[in-house]
Amino acid sequence: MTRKITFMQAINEALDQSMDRDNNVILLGEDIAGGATIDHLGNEGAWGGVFGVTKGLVEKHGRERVIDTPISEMGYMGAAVGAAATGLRPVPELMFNDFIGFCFDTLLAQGSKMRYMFGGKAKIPMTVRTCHGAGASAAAQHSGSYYGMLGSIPGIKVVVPSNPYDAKGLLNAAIEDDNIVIFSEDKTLYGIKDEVPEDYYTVEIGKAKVKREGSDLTIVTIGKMLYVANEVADTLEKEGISVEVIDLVTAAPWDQETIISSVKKTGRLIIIDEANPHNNTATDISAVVANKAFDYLDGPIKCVCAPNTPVPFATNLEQLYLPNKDKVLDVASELIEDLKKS
Amino acid sequence: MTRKITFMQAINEALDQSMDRDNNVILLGEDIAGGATIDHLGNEGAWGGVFGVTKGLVEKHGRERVIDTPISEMGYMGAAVGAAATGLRPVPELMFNDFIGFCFDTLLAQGSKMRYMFGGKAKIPMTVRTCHGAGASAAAQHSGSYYGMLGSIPGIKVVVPSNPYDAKGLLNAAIEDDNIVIFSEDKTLYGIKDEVPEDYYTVEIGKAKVKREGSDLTIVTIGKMLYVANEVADTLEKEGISVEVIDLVTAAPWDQETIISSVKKTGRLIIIDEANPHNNTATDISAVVANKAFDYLDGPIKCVCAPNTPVPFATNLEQLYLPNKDKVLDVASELIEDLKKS
Amino acid sequence: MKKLTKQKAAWIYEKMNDIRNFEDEVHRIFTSGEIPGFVHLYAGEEAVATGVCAHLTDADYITSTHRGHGHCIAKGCDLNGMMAEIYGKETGLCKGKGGSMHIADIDKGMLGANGMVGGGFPIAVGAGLRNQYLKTDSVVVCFFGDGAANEGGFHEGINMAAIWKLPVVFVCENNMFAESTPQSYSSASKTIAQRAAAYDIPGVKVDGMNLQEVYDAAGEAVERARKGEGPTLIECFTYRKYGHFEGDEQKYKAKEGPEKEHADTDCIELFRKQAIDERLLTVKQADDIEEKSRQDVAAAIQFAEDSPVPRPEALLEDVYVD
Amino acid sequence: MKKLTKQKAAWIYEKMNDIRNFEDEVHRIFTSGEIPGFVHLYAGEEAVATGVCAHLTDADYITSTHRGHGHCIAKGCDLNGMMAEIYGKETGLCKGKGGSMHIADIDKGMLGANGMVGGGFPIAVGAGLRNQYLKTDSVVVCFFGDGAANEGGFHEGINMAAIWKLPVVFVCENNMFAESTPQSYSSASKTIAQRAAAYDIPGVKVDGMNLQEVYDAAGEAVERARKGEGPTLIECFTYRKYGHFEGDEQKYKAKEGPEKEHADTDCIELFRKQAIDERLLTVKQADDIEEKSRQDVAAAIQFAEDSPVPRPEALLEDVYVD
Ligand SMILES: Cc1ncc(C[n+]2csc(CCOP(=O)(O)OP(=O)(O)O)c2C)c(N)n1
Ligand SMILES: Cc1ncc(C[n+]2csc(CCOP(=O)(O)OP(=O)(O)O)c2C)c(N)n1
Ligand SMILES: [Mg+2]
Ligand SMILES: [Mg+2]
Repeated sequence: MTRKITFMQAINEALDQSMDRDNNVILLGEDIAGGATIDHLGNEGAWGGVFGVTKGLVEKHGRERVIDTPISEMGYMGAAVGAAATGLRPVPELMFNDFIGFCFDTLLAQGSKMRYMFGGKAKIPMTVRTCHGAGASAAAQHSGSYYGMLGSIPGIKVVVPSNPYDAKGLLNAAIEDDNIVIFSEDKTLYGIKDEVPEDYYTVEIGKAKVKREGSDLTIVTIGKMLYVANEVADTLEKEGISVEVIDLVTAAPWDQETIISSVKKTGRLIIIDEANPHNNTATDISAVVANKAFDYLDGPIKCVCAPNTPVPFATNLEQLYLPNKDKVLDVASELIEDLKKS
Repeated sequence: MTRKITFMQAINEALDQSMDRDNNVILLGEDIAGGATIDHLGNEGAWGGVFGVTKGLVEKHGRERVIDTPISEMGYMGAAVGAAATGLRPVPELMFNDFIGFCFDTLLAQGSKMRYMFGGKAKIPMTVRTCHGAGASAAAQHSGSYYGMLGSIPGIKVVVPSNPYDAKGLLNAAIEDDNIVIFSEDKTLYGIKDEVPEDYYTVEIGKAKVKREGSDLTIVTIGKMLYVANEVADTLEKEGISVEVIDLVTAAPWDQETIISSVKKTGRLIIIDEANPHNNTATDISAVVANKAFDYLDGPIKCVCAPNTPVPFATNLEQLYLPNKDKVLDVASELIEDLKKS
Repeated sequence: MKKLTKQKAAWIYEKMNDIRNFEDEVHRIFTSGEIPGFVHLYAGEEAVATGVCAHLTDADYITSTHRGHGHCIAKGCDLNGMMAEIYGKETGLCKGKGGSMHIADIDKGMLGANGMVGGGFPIAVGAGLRNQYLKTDSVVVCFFGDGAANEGGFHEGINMAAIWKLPVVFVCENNMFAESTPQSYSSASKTIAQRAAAYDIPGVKVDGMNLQEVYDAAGEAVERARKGEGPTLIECFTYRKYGHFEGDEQKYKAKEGPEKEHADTDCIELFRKQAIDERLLTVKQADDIEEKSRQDVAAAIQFAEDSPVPRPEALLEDVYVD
Repeated sequence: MKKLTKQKAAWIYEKMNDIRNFEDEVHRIFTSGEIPGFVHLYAGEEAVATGVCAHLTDADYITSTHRGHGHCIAKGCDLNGMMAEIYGKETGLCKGKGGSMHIADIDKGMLGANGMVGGGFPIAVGAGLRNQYLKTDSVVVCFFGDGAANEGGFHEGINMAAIWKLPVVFVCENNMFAESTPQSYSSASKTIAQRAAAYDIPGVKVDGMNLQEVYDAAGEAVERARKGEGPTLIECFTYRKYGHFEGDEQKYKAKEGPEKEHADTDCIELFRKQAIDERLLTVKQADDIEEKSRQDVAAAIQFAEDSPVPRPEALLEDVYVD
């Protein structure tokens, strides 16, 4: 049975079902239940997270498993590492990925390196839920996109779901995974609805998804950027250009095979990534393709990213900050010039 | 007057002369003087930093200006941001760049964004000295290379000197700069000697240096990787291949003009970067070139980086971890196949 | 207890009213959908910002929090520029690029609201170090919440300020909650003030609804700091009138009992009464201040609404100093 | 004071000797240039690791520091595997990939030495949370230095352990210095133990040269933790025999006065005397333990030297669990 539910509900359902399946799964975070120890609330959560993503979970699974933490990101993120190393399967929430600076060591130098440093004798099965992305007027310290930065750390996996179906399946897969998986949610997608099966299922981590087949141009997207690519593909298709759209799904380690075989077919590549433009996932993809599929390329590889600036507050500037259809069409026109002529 | 001094002495001299020139320059860090408040030492430093880089500075400039801090990286790095925002020109030392996880917020979300968030009304003139690099058997938590990661943050500049002359001139320039500059020292270079002028001078931040001109192949290097490229160039030159070696010098924002014009000339590009292989400076360069100079390329762009692993302790593994001449020759052979035939 | 001068009382009453009116209006406008983003209102806590900042001049610094409007106003930021900033307009204090959580005015010594809980600790220490290094007698006040007191930066910052005897006053606004999480749950210590013992510095808890108590404690701490005797930790027990941010259902707030009584205490009413009783203000003066404040805030709204949005080029400006 | 059993005393004396011999030998070998990297020796502080770990079983966890050899040995790690690890050999506890600063043996409850000062606080809290969640009566001991007590993680970790009453014992090894920086300079508080007041938990300072004092304090804290009564902070006043790391000139150490007296105290000699006086060990037993320990350490060196270096393929292994 499937029904239409929101991206947020899909995430909530994955957490709920994963907790049902495995008693070692616990959630940790600031106000993920809310109202801890408040008499008139009892097991009722006051918040369910700042966006309501974890609403209802404390009522069902109890405060032992849905744990409100003090504002101590290093403390609880590191605690998740310690709990994972000793057998639990914690799912800490970092309210905004922008707060990574308060707990970066626990990921960069502890959790991600333990297995290697300990000669393969540790497992850190933990899933860090967090959110990224501009477009919500949340300003410079609550709107960044750091999945790429996190994905540069060996030992860490990063998934960035673009739709409710993937969100549920990927989160389940992440929680089953024996590695640290960063599950990065675009906060502007929480409200989108789509068909999602009621039952538990997983979506494979590490596989990109070809969302639309095409032969002239490959557009690779991360998370929400899929929707930008779809708009672009619709427009170009009217001009007779056939666009292949690939949702990267896993930002690290990303699926080289799917991307390279697409580029071998189309010869043209655009990558859309909302991160700041340098040393990000888009440039990484570009570099790998420029190395491994160079002979198949009919033109330059184009990255469409945010500019090299913090996220501005004013709505008009924030819209200019984001990659959009026009920016992509702009670079696409350069790539497909020859196609149009013919 | 120049004389041969070590990389370490060059850095020390830059700090000394910058402090002489500007009373607002202060140094902060763990044991950068050493032995604070110990009676029998007085103003004599016990350490001068873990590698001795800051030796002698406290004796000359006093403990008010060469400040030993508690082991509180967030505290003193953030204090440097606060002091810079209010008019000083602090030069905090992060003993190893691997400790960045303890003070990442102060760079990611505070210092780098203040000017933008405050509408241009703040200046954060601070220079973060730190060290990176494998090869000293310092193991997984003291050997990483994170200049690329730091360079992905808008508002931050990153310089990576490869030799004593540049080290002195760049550090002076960094301290004069009104932005946050990360000055990242390869710890395995501290002992190398070269000619360095006695007088104060600066080396321009943002300019790459063509260290050797050539016409067949461009090799771009960061920091110590210059020496690998030189070995490669020597070897290839014997085979009649003319190699242009470019020292990137500034890892962010890096000098697109110099690199692109070299590639336009040679048509072939290898980038050597000791960072882990994904989302690093090498892939960034590759992506920019694959976009802006695609039509000039005669073959794939090759990045030679560390593997996607933490730094191993065992000496033999650590040597395998590092980019070296053979690895570069290996990828070069693919690029220059046609040249050899002709 | 230090008696307030008439002049000080008028200043305080004006700023208290400015804050309250500003926040009530922002609340109204946000509810109508005209302001985007996250907005955290300071209403209810006016006695803290004003009682502390009454001891400061433009040469002194403060660091602030996500709930920063009150600190800004008490530190002398321009109402027009603040309101325009919250609207995301070019005339905003930060050209519209910062928004509510990043209002700053370094010339006024206001080192920025801060979207990062606990972000202000080390910055305040740095400004204190600067004050000491340059041999000024300027001080720094670091405002932070009860929730922020559990961040590592609290510990690092206060310890550093204490070992170096920096002129920093740490002012905890304990409004009983961090978002929906009670202070009694998140802090192992009964009070935040008692944590001063970990740094061998004075720690004091005061009724944050009582302007005079805040004023006295802050006065002593600021004086101590100016004299080079080092930091003080002050905990002000207060409450926020609105939710954590606009949109908060506030299920966690008590509907009766001591918390409710605390919540129902209005620090502005209390101070008005005190000021009139002690003849620091006449009724007429108080009324005039209230009226002028309403007008000033209305004018700020008008200013913000009439202002243009930022130029598109502003997107790429102000990242680096050239 | 809890009287030691003969068996416990023998165990403790053996581990103390193992640590001392191990470290003295590593010192010798390092000086000869056969071991690469950073090595921080535990010699001098044996009473702390052994006095605490004497209360633990394999089901209990510890987190350690950059100065981890002593904790490893006291927690039951294999000397051969440890020495081989320090040599970077394939037979090392971490296959030669970790080195001195990253020795770990999770099966023995040893969650890793840690190259990051303060890195152990949150990990210990996590293991404590696990123990509590799974309703075990296992405990966690978090060893850390006086310098580490100034990291934010100290504050966050202890506060979290305290509010949740986690079975974690925080053991500060105050050896008077962090690298070359004295504790009296870097900490605003006179003692680390007094910081317990910031979390409403017990804090106690003991003579870390006196095995019995450490043993007693740790015994009480571990019992408290096992009973679900929450964390304790223990400060052990100790000293390291060698420099901060191998190669340190140690200019900062006092050449006379109380520090020198403290430095000259040998916890192993003291304990030998106590154990013999109290008839916990005979002279012969003590001598035998010493002799066996020397042999075991010599065998470990032989083992390490005879072992192969890691296979090249090991470089790429153990990054992800497949
Ligand atoms: C580092 C960081 N962690 C978490 C948050 C999310 N957050 C914003 S305000 C807040 C509560 C702060 O509580 P408190 O310090 O008591 O201040 P108050 O809101 O009560 O004024 C939280 C958790 C944040 N902005 N930054
Ligand atoms: C996060 C971090 N900061 C700094 C260092 C460098 N460092 C290694 S050991 C040390 C001193 C630690 O002192 P203490 O905690 O007292 O332990 P001790 O060495 O005295 O046993 C320092 C500063 C580090 N390894 N990690
Ligand atoms: Mg609060
Ligand atoms: Mg110490």
